[in-house]
Amino acid sequence: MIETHLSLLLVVIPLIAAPIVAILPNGRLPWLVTLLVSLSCLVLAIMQLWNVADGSIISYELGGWAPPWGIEYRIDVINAFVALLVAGVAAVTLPYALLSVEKEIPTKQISLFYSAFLLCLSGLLGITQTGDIFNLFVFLEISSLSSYALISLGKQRKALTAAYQYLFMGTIGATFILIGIGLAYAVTGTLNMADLAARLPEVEATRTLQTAFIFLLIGVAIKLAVFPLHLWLPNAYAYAPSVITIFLAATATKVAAYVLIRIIFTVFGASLAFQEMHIHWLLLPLASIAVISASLVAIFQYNIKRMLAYSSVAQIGYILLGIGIASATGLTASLLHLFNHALMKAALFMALGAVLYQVGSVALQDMAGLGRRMPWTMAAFVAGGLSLIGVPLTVGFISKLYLILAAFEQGWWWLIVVVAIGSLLAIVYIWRIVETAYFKPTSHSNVTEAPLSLLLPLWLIVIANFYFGIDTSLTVSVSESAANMLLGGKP
Amino acid sequence: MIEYILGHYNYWIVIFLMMTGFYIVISRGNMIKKIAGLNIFQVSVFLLYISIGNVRDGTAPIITEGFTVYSNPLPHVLILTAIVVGVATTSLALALVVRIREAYGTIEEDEIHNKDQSL
Amino acid sequence: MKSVSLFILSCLLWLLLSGHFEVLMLALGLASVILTVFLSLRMNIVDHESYPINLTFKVLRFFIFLWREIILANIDVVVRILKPGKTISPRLANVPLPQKTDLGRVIYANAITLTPGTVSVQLDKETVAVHALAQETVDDLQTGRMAKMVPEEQKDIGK
Amino acid sequence: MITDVLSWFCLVSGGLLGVVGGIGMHRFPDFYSRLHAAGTTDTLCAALFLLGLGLQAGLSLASAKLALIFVFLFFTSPTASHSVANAALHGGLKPLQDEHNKGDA
Amino acid sequence: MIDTILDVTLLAFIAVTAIAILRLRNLFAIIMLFGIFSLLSAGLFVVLDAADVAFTEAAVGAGISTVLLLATLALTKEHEEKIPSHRPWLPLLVVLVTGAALIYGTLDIAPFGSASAPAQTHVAPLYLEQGMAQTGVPNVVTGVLASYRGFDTLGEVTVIFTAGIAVLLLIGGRRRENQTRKEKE
Amino acid sequence: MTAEQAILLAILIPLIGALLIGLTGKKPNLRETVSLLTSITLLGTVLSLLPTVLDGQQPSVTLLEIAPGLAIRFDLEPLGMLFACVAALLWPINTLYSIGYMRGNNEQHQTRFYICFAIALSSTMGIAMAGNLLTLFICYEVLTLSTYPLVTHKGNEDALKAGRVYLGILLSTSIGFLLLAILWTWHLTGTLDFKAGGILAGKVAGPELIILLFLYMYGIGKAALMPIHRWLPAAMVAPTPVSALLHAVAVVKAGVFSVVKVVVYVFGLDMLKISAGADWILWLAGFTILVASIIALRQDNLKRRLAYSTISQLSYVILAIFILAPLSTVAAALHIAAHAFGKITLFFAAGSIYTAAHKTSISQLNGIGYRMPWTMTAFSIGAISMIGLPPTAGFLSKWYMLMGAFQEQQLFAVLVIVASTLLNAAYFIPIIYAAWFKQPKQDEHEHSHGEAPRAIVLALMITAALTLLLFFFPDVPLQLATSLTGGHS
Amino acid sequence: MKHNLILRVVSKILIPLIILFGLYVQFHGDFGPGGGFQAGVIFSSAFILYSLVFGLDTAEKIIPPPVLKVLASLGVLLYAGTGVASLLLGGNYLDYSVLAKTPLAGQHIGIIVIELGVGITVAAVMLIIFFAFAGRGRT
Amino acid sequence: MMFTVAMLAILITMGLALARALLGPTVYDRIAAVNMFGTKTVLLIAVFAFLSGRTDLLDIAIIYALINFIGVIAVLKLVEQGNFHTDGNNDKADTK
Repeated sequence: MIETHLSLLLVVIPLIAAPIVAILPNGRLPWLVTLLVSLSCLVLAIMQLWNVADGSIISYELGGWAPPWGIEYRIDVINAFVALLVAGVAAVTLPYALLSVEKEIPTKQISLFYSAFLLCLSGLLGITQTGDIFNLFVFLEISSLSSYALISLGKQRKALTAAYQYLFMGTIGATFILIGIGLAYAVTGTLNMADLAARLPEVEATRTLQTAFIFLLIGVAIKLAVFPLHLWLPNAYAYAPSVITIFLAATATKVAAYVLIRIIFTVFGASLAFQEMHIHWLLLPLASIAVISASLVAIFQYNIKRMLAYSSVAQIGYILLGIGIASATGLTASLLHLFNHALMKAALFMALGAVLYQVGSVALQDMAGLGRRMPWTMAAFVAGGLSLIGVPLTVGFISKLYLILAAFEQGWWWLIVVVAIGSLLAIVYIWRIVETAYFKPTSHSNVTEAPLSLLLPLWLIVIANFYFGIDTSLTVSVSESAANMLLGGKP
Repeated sequence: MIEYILGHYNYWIVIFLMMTGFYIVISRGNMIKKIAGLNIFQVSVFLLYISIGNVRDGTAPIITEGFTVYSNPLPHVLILTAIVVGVATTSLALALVVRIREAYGTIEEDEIHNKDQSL
Repeated sequence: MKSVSLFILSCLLWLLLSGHFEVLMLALGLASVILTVFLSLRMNIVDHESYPINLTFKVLRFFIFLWREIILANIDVVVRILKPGKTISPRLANVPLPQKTDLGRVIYANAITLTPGTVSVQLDKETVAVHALAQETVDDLQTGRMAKMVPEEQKDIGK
Repeated sequence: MITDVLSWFCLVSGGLLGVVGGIGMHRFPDFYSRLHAAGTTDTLCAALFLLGLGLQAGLSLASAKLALIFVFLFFTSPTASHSVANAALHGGLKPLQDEHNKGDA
Repeated sequence: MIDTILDVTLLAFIAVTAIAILRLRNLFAIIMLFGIFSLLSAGLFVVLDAADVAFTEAAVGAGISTVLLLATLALTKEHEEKIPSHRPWLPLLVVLVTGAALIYGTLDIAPFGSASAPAQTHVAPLYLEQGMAQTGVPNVVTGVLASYRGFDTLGEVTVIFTAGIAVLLLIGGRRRENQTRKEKE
Repeated sequence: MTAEQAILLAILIPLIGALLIGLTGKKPNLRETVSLLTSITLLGTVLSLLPTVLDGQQPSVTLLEIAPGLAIRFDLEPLGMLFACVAALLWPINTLYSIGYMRGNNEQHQTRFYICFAIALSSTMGIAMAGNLLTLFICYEVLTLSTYPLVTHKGNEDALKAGRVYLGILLSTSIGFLLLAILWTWHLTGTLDFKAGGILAGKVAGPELIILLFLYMYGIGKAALMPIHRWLPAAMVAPTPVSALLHAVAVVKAGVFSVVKVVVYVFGLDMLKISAGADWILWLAGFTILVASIIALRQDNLKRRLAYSTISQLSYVILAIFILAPLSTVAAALHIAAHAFGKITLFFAAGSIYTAAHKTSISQLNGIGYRMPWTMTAFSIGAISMIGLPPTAGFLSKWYMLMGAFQEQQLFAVLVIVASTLLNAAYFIPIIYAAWFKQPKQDEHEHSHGEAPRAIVLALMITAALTLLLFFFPDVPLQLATSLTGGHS
Repeated sequence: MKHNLILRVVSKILIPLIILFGLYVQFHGDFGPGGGFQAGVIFSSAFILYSLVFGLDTAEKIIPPPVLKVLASLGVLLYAGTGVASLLLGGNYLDYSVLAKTPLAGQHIGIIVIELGVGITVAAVMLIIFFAFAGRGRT
Repeated sequence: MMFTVAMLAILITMGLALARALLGPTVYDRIAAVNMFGTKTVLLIAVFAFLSGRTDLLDIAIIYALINFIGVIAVLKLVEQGNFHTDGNNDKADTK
């Protein structure tokens, strides 16, 4: 039974668990349930990827109604890959969450907190699984709403304004998506993504369809924090509770990027997007500006969480560059970077979370001397930083490698220059912290290393950063077959 | 041309509404007004959907004897969901506004921005 | 007693609204009615104020009277609106409130409001402040013609 | 046939009442007097409409629902009018009164 | 014909209301007008045959949303919107561009009310023809909502649930303390 | 022990050493013993490989493959062997010296110092034995990172600032240019393995070749080709053993070594001969030699003068390789070794002076030769080697260089070598002269001092001896260097 | 409310009416406009009216907030549980046809149950939200 | 036909009420206008139900009446008390 309903259970288990967790008594029980749920999701996601790794497609008809009349879950390598990413990050974040959450969230809100976390997880997984564009919107909103609430739980009052800003931009984005869906529906009469794709050739030239496409793009771009629609992201990540920053930074934008890829390549098709509408002439410059400007801004941040958030904006730029190149290699690079960036940002934010846990601040000057006080944490931070820079043997290198290769294939020199500059800037902002942590005298004489339950997940992710940077067979092969599939070829 | 206008006037007014709401959202600094604007924006999108699903001389899609032409039920279903999403967003936004007011003493974005900067 | 009448009324209302008489729907209807009555009782809102079943006849009589008043008053206001020039001389007046129960006072005040030209503005123990469009209507109220028609129990029970 | 005529009458006079009430809302000088035009003319107007419709529907579910609407309006309209006026008075809005005012409020 | 008149008049009302909301600075008035806006759009939904949507919009827009807006107003105690310090040219530009894009997008859409539009001919007919037979529900909207697209509705319930959780997380906290304090007094 | 195992061991031994040093950090004596033992073990391991390479074999190990054509691979060829030998030979000496220096100056964070030193050596071995560009690059980066804490060892604001310059230039050039060039190469050829004759040969031409060449030359920032030489003088804030490590053993040597590797095995001499790009680099190298020498003339701080001297000496190697004659290639390889021995001697001497007399300026050195005879003798030998006079190793390499230049009729190169030799003399002779022949100024010393601690003196004597030995017994290095160009010279 | 006599009486009359109407909408969503969502809102509006007129504390005594939280969860679980039930009975998720002997009956039961779930959740959440807003700032 | 006429009349009335709601000038004017507007919408829906022959739309009219009422009450509560949590019954003394 599990085998046939695999793709569905992945979404429904956290969804069912959320209301149960909400009424559990505050304490460690909600955490335990959440942990178990996310672990089972991870198992399911692995099984799912296993099933579709050979290029097959699983179609699951919800309610037993055949698509396009009913809602369909349509799983191929791409979905499974992203779902695995989300479930994996959740599963690693949760062991970390236990202490961190107890420290940052009032006790009487614990069960609600985990409930919202599960809802967010369920929403993100729902987005990755579905083959119905409106269903996607619904789950997008589930994840968004819960993340607004979760972000607002940060200790500083700025968390409130950050959540508010995110809410507004996010809702405008969602409304744009809604408009896009509506217009697409008006000319095709269907909401099923595969069916949409099949019916599009008849209406490809219409202005309505072009508009629908643009609106969907802009909507998703807001959720993805594409420059210059990224304004919500730095604050949201900087002021959210540690666990939420880790989880969202590693998953939310990745899922949005997945949606973007889905919409461009599966639904509307590369030929409409790139040959008729030339969206790469919009995507590539924006992505390039994002890479450079966000990295530049990151250099001048004194709140390290905020700095990493700006770095996320830059990293999203890389993902977009890969999409904009629109070749098999470019897409592979994008998909790889989805995964790899999740790993590195999770590591970095986890390390920061541990610092916050022990020191109570993530301001640059408060990190002075931490290299000695918290050697494991800071070593992990350095490792994540190296990965972010793109040093070989780390995952960051692999995705940049493919990105540059894709640029070589096209002969786009300026793009390579952009990637190079981005990496250089990354060195600068990462090194500021390394320098402060290792080579400045400490101001906290009584700070000690973070507890083991924070360190273990952190190092697990750090090791993953290196493992997937060395043994790339899994990630590269999956990304490549996904890219080929998206471009319409055989995987 | 006239026919064309007559065939699309509904959409255009709806778009006008949408833009009014959108303008309120992005140009105003008062949070409550913004939320009202957001609702206007969303409701206008709902109207767009319903307009798309409307069939001339049709009737509400409740199967009843004596009627053969029904409007398209699918947009209705979608919009029902969208309305719910809308109210959920609104309530969350308002809750945030309440908290912001408690924390900052104002609900004007400019003033909040100034307070954040002055810290 | 009151809850029984509420139950019966609710059942009737359900049947009127529903128009479906399959077993399932009737069962659901019964459940709904029971829930309604339960909640009403829990809210403590089933009392002499809301269900004055012992006044049924008087209420009917009052209704007929009231509607006649409403129609007449409506015509009066319409004329005032349509006639050119200054047609109104608004004023605020206190009208005695002879009723002894809260319910009676409410019915009276509502009746005053329902008849155009007069709006009860404030209810006190002995008097009701009325805003009127013209002196005549106030005078009419002062006579207590309408007040006498208000159905009421003989003594204030409960409170 | 006869019901049709009655319906016509009810609907048309209801409509007229409504329009007149609407005009009154603009013609009268202050809030309190406008309230008379709005809230109260409303009552009969609504009643007439519902009656006209009810006549068309005959004895059916529809007329039951119309009756329900009527009950709602009948209770709520004066309540709302009263409350608004009450609130206005407490809110410090003075009614416009003629100088030969006999009232003692 | 009367449909069109209704449609146009209501749309005109809505447009007027929207502009008034934009122009007014008194938040209370804005909320009142917002209530009207919702009622009007709900009315329009009825005219456009979307009975269920109208039902919901009336309950939600004019009911819950308005009440919540009022509650927020009560809590924030601010009644006047402050005049923005700078002229919002950029928003205006963005809005105009978006509007233009949308108008451009509607140019190829089937005329309003057309029965032969793709939206009406592809998926929807099956619901209308088979829905009653397959789900036993005369209200096709309910049928689609609860059965064909039941999973969307599950999502919708989850959204609402999420909103409840979120609101509790945000402003549900202070109550218990106060209550206990009150009981002690 | 097979050669393959030995290669891996050569890389692992310093790492294990680093671990042990970390574990024994609390006990200074044990820690330093471990450090010394590790370095000697490494030397033994490397020397055990020498016969194999001299036999003309090329043992290689592939560790793992990241992507097709991207692997971690070690491959020991003659040039690498030469470099590895030099580094491994100098490490124990340097360690010896460090112990004296660090103790003599009561430096902080000594455990960190030794750990980083060991890691740096491990990566140097990795660079020497790298079988492809990727491995080279990774080790190159590890070397940069592990030397950073050494450069900023003092931890004060100056040191941090210098560290920023050091790291900024090295990392940004390597990631911005070198990595790019490597990926480009991979894109063009599908492989990164070093191959005699050059993997790029015939695959690239015209402006593309020139761009690629420049990317490589400026990507290898450790070669300090102007104008990206700034990190080298900046790094002078570091303790002297570190400067020795930077200038003689590992860092700059890794730079020029990489340049030689890239020119010989990636581009191939034959292809560069027909490209205009090579001439440009030649001119740049010549320019760097002259300008750096002139700047060195104007420095009063001894270590800074040595630093600019290094910049100019490094460009000799680049100049030599870009003469593109087999003879000059031999010269380049030899010069790596020669300069290593000479420069380390000079730095040791400078450190010795600092430790014993706390002097850093040249103008303070009047008459110091009599107080510190061993030190100044070694210094003189080193300086002579730098100038390129017999009987020192420096003469040997310069000689081959000139021969190569004549062979290729590179008049420019000849002129540069001659002019720079004069300049070298101009900035070294005055120091020697002052040390031995000038009277010390009476007012400036309050405390009398003698020779530096014994460990320091021992170390610098060994290196001075090596400088001389290399002149008299150049067989092994020469054999390694000549087999680099395919055996014909 | 301060001068609330009229309101109080009228509310007492209307509230049961509203509740009943809400339940009617709940169960007649199949036949006419309406359904769980609308019913939930109407149902909750009865309580909102109650709390407006009789005070928030009184209303919270009728339905204590913890109970509301449980109800909100219950509604979602009812809905999602229906899907699980259909899984267990061998159908796809939310395939009501397997819930009874004939598909049509199954659909009917399924729709009623999930609409009930929707109604419960919506009513409970609306009240949660309203209580949260109304109760904020209470001293 | 008669429904059409009725409809038009309602529309005109709504327009007038809307104008009053827009013009104000006091808050109470607006509330009253909104209330009247709501009532008229109820009638509009009711008439439309008959006009289109779908009497099941009357349910919508009912809910309009209801919501309108609650909305007005909420507004009044706010205007009078400035909050939503004050106990409504604590000043019954008023009427005693």
